[in-house]
Amino acid sequence: MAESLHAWPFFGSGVLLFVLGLHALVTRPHLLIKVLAFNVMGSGTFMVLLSAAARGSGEPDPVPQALVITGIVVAVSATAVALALMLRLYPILGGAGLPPGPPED
Amino acid sequence: MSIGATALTLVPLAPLLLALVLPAGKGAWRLTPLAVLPALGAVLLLPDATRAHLPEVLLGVRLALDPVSRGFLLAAALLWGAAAVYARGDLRDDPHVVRFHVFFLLAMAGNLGLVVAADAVVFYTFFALMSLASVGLVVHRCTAEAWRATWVYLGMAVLGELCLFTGLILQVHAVGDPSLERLVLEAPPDGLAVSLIVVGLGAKAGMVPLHLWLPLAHPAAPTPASAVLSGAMIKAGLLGWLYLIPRGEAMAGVGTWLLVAGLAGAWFGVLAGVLQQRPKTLLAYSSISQMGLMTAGMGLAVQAPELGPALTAALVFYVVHHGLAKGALFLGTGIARQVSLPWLLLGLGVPSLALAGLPLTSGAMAKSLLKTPLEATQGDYSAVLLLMALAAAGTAVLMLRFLALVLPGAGRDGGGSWAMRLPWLLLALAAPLLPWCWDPAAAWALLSPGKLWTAAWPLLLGVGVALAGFLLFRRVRVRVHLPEGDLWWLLERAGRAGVQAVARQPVLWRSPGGTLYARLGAWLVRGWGTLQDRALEAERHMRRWEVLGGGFTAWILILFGVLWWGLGG
Amino acid sequence: MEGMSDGLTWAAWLLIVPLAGALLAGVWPRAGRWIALATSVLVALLALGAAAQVWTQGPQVVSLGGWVPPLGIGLRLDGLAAFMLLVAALVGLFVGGYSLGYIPRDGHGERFWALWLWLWAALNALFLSGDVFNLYVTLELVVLASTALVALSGGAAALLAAMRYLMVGLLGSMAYLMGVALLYTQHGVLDLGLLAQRGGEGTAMMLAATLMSVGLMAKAALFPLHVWLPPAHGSAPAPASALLSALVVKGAFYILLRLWLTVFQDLAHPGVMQLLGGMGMLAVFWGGFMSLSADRLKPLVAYSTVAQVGYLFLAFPFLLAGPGGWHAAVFLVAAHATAKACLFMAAGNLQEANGGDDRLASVAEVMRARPLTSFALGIAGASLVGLPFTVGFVAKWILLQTAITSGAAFWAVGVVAGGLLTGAYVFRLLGPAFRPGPGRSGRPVPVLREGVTLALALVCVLLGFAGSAGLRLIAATPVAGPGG
Amino acid sequence: MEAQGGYMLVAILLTSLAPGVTIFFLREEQFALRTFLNMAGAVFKVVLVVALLVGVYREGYTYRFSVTLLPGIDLVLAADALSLLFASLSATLWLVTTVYAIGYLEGSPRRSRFFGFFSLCVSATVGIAFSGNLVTMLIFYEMLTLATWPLVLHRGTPESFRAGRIYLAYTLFGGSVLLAAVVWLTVLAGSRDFTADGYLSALYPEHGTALTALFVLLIAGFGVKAALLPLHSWLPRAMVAPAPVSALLHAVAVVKAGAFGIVRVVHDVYGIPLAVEMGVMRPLMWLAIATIVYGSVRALFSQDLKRRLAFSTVSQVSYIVLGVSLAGPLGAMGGLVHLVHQGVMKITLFFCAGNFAETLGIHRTGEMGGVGRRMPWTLAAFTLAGLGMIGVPPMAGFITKWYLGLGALESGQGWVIAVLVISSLLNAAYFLPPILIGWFGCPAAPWDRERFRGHRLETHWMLLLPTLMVALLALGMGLLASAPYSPLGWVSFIFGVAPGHGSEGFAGGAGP
Repeated sequence: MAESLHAWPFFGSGVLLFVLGLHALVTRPHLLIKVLAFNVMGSGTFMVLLSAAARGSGEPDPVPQALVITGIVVAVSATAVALALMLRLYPILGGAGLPPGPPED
Repeated sequence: MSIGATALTLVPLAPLLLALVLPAGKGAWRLTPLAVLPALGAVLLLPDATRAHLPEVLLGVRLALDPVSRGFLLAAALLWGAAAVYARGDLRDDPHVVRFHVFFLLAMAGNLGLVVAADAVVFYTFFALMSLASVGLVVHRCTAEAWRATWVYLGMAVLGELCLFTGLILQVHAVGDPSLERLVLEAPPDGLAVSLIVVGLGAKAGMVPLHLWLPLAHPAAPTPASAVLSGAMIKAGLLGWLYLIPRGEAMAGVGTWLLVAGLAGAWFGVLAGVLQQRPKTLLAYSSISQMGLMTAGMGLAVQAPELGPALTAALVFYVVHHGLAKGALFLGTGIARQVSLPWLLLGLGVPSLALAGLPLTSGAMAKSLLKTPLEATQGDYSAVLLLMALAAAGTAVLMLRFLALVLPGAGRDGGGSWAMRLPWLLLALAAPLLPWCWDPAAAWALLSPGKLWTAAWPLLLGVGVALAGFLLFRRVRVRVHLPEGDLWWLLERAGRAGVQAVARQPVLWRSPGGTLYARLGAWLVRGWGTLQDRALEAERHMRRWEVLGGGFTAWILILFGVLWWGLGG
Repeated sequence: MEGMSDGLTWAAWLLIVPLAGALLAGVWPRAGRWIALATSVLVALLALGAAAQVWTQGPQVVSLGGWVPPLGIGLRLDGLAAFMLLVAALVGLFVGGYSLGYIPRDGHGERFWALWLWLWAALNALFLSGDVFNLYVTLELVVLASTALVALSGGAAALLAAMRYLMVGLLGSMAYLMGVALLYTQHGVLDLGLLAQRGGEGTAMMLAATLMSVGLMAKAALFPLHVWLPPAHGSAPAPASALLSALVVKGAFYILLRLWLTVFQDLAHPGVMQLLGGMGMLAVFWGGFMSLSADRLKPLVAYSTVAQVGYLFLAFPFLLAGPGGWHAAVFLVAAHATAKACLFMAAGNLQEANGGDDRLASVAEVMRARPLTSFALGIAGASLVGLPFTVGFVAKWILLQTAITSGAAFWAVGVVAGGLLTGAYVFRLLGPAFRPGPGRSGRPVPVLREGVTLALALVCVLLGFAGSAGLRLIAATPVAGPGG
Repeated sequence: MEAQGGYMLVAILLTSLAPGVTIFFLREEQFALRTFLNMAGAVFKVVLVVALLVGVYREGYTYRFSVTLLPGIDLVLAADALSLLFASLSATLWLVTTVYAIGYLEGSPRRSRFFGFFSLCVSATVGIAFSGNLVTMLIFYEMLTLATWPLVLHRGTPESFRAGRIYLAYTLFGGSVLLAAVVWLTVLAGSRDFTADGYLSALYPEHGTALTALFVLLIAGFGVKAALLPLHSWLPRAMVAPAPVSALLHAVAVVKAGAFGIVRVVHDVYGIPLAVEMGVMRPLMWLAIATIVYGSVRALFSQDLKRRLAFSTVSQVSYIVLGVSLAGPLGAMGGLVHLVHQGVMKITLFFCAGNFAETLGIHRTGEMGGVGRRMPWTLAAFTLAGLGMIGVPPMAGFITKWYLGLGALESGQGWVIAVLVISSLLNAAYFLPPILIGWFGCPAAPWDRERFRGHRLETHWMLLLPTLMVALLALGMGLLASAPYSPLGWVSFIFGVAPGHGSEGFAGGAGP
């Protein structure tokens, strides 16, 4: 766990964001909200990762920064794919919301 | 293989091979009488103790000719030959003549083969061949009567075979060798095995109460078949007993059993036969009676080993005598309507009186041979002797009744061909001639007054009883009639009634298992369907995002919980 | 001990070649098929070479650019990785050949080639990655490529399935990444080997293990998180379905296994391992039951993947059974990958011949007239059931043997019963092909495709004789904790 | 004993495997090529088997071939006297059945598929025969299941599908049980070649419970195909298949494979001494007895001819198990020799039933009245085989019963003969009436379907010739039982005793 006290807000809010994102991803039928929720989850995770940079007492660890940057790139590509899919689905569904009820295969 | 062995092998092989080629040629069935020639040749030409060994056939086939089998072979060969010649005339116009002859030859092969068998397995093999092939003879006419007789015959034959099989295998295992020579000497006095052998062969030998098939099968079968059934085939049982029943103290019980059953059969055959309407049925009962006497002789031989050789010799002669005489009677009965009275009197009268033990005939000699050892020994056999003599009187009554049934039906000459008449008359002639051919010295000895009287008084008694009975029943006009197959008639009725009684009670025969099974099946099918529906519903439910997310979260909690709990926090 | 080597080794080439192929095919879609063909042959040879190297010299660790962990990126080529690479190469080769006859020569379908090679590169990277963050990246790459492949056919069902797949995939990835973050917070390193040395049983480790495991379970479609799989695999183009079912779900499983073999080895106590195995068994029965209830060919085959993935999770209870207990499940990966790819390829042939309709009742008619495909279907089905003369039999044998050796015979009962269930749905699929009446060959299907399908089926048979070699390769995996 | 080239064994497998696989891809109308492939494979297989027979008998060779499947687990093909007994049965009957099937299916659709699976089926059977260890046997055993299933379905009617489903359910279940058992056994004792007197005695009594459980599982696994009592009901249902398939199921391959497996397990895995010590032979014997009696009773009450024959198989195959469970050489000889005898007799009966159905449309025993006038040769064959089943000498069945009886006495369980007697009685009760009404009865109604009326022969020669050949074989095997290459002679060779009661002395002997 983050030993330094000043990392705690990052860690805590990161976890909170993750849970919030998870909740939205699961419960909201609108696809755009789902995509955004995924990004919120991502941000939460990144914040937890960043809090790890404060390990120990010396210089901040640079590795998490690198990881987060890579993560953001990956998240952006994923978001792009998701949005592209959403756009393709838009005319089919007549909107960006998933139809109510259990989907058929 | 030596010439003798080859010849011995040919005895059963000749009819067997002929049976196989018979369906091929159109008139080949006419060759049937020739099939007995190897047997006759063997009887006349082969020395005693001729042996044949075919190690690769079956479990190793051994054949042998000894004095006992020679006598049996003689009777069988003559009778089968005569019947075969007779059949040429009798079945000339039968549409199934070839079929008849195939089965006839197969049965002949079985009968001749079992006589020369020197090995229990071979004996059993030929015995089975004979029993099963003669089914074809019994059923030949395909009438309702024939079918009924066939089923009874078949059932008893199969039961008999199985008893014999079991008895044989027990004895063979105990001795360690199926050779008949060793079996008769070394077979242990195993009560179960011997009983099975007695019963198994008894079914063939018409031992009371295993005789049920005889009175049904004989009238149903064509005449030549009845002749060999009654004259030759039932003797196979006796031969088997001679070979397979161990002798000695330990077997006294079995001997007594045979003696009692034999005497009972001798008397029962007479009583039941007298009450018959059809001559062939009557002859069948007569065979039961005569076999009863032989069975009694067998019982004595078992009971008293010291009498064994003499009694065996007597039984062999009895077999020849009865076989030929009974054959003549059957053949004669078959053409009674086509020959005139004098011929009938000669051809039926002589053999029937011979059966009754008329002096100067083979019957007298047979009975004398059977009694002499009993009289000569120390044991007290007077009761047995008396019963035997009375049975002879009974036979006389029976034979008179037979003649009374047949003679009025005499027709006019010209109908029956010589092919039928000749074998009949030759067999009939055997009755007076046989003693002189067999053992002239013994035949001479029978001419002493004492012997003549011994032979004659039962006959006279019988004639007297018969006359009395005839007069009585003429006066009273009561017709006493015993159904053919006596006990079987009862059994059949009882069986039918039982089946009907069961059939009226569906509860007894409709298995509850069936409906239970069907219900279970339906329940399973329904259950499976419900399960499938539920599962599909659940699967659809799981596809909802909320459920998926819930599951995801739940998993995280569960897994963490298990880790926490497992590692003690 | 693991050998260290620098420079561009087999492992590096295994990443570079498909990536280069993907780029080329993306730039020049017209030549996609030929680029893909050349690439797949090359990658297959490289995978063989890599396996041979492990076989002869033992496990390798490659440091890209000479940077060693914890700073550099390490590629780890050990028996397990080499085995997975070989499986991927084998399936890839055949799917490639099949796709030559499947992907039309013009139109946007040709994007398939680039996507496929990209997926392949990502998978190879996944198998070779030696640190947890790189594994995350490769996971994401795999998800994105797979999503695109699912969506390739463009229908509403396919797009919806792709969307759902993407969302679940991303959800899993996020959970995994959260686990990575926790691990880094705890240990400050990402390399698997170093993490394994640090070990630890603390709450953070437990949380990390939980998040990463559940995330990967969702990606591996373990019951009850499997619901995205049947629509996705059922509506993708046949070669894509084959790849997804044969390889992609195995990628997630591979990481999960890797993690429990290394990072979480101290946490692998019987309770949690049995739980995972139990969930696997549940998946076997649920998937089998759903497969049995399916009335269309591709969902049937897809649900069968749900069931077969369940078997793989027996690796976890077997981890504790003794040295090399988990090998059985890894070998099963090969068996299932070949059989399942073959089944999807055959299903593609039949569906296309039948005019896109894959209802079992009408597909049967086509099966009667297409002996090559039907034969392949039969052999692959037999392999799935674990009937002899197929690799499936050998896999099932090892699985049972491990179960019995480990003294946990109830897993053996589960394996046998699951096999019966598999038999039920496979023969339910094959049975109607024997109905009387004339067959209907339907629309033309390139002979190449039918031939490749049958060839892969024959590979299922040939691999049946590769059991010893396969196990020996898998055994060349250094494992310190349980299962080593 | 030196091990000879195992390539012979592979070649024997290939003689049916290669034609089989090729035939699948032949077009329906390539009749001549298909027939040539079938016949060439069948003849070649017989020739190879004869070569092996001579090699084993005269020179005392053993043949072995092995491939490693998994570490410590080999696929082993080996030819010993016992495997050759089964292999020669299968090879010979396959040849005959091929001829019959070509005649039977003339003009019917989907013959390439049929003959393809047909050949695979025989390959699997020969594989079972030559299996050198349990793993190999399991592999071929399962392959047999797969290859037979399409044949059961072949007619494509709803009944055949139902039969196929049930067949598959039973055999897959049996296969799974067997798989579990074999794996377990391998874990316990390793994968070892079959050896006379088994290889498990070292594990007893330490693993006594496991060995007993394993025995039960193995018997259950093989018992499904051998149609032992609670696992038998697939067999009567499978009789909806065409006659050559029934022949294959009942005589050549499937039930035989099960029975052969049981023989192998008892003799060459456990070994008689161990099995007796474990006390598992008595229950096995009771199981066999129950099956024998049950099968016969059900046969008696079945009016459909093929169904009756099927239940008769249920009963007769258990003779083999009974012989084995008697735990003595004579009983085992009786059981083993019945492996061959039952096969030849039952195939005769099924061929006859097929001839009746194909020629006259007779399916029920009641319709057989007077058939002897129309089809005397077929009925003669039926008669011979039926009598053999009852155990009437000199047919092959008698030899079996004789040895079983001696075996029962030898092992001090003479009461078993009562079972033989009851079974024979029941056999007689259900075989003799059809035979009798066939010869002497009259047709109750005109036959459904008169084919081959004007032909010189009573039916198609390809149906008649194989029928007569197997009937003569059944006769010959009994009649010449003590000849060297007869089944009894071969079984005696396996047990190292002289066949029959030859002049060298009688094997049974007055034992201690």
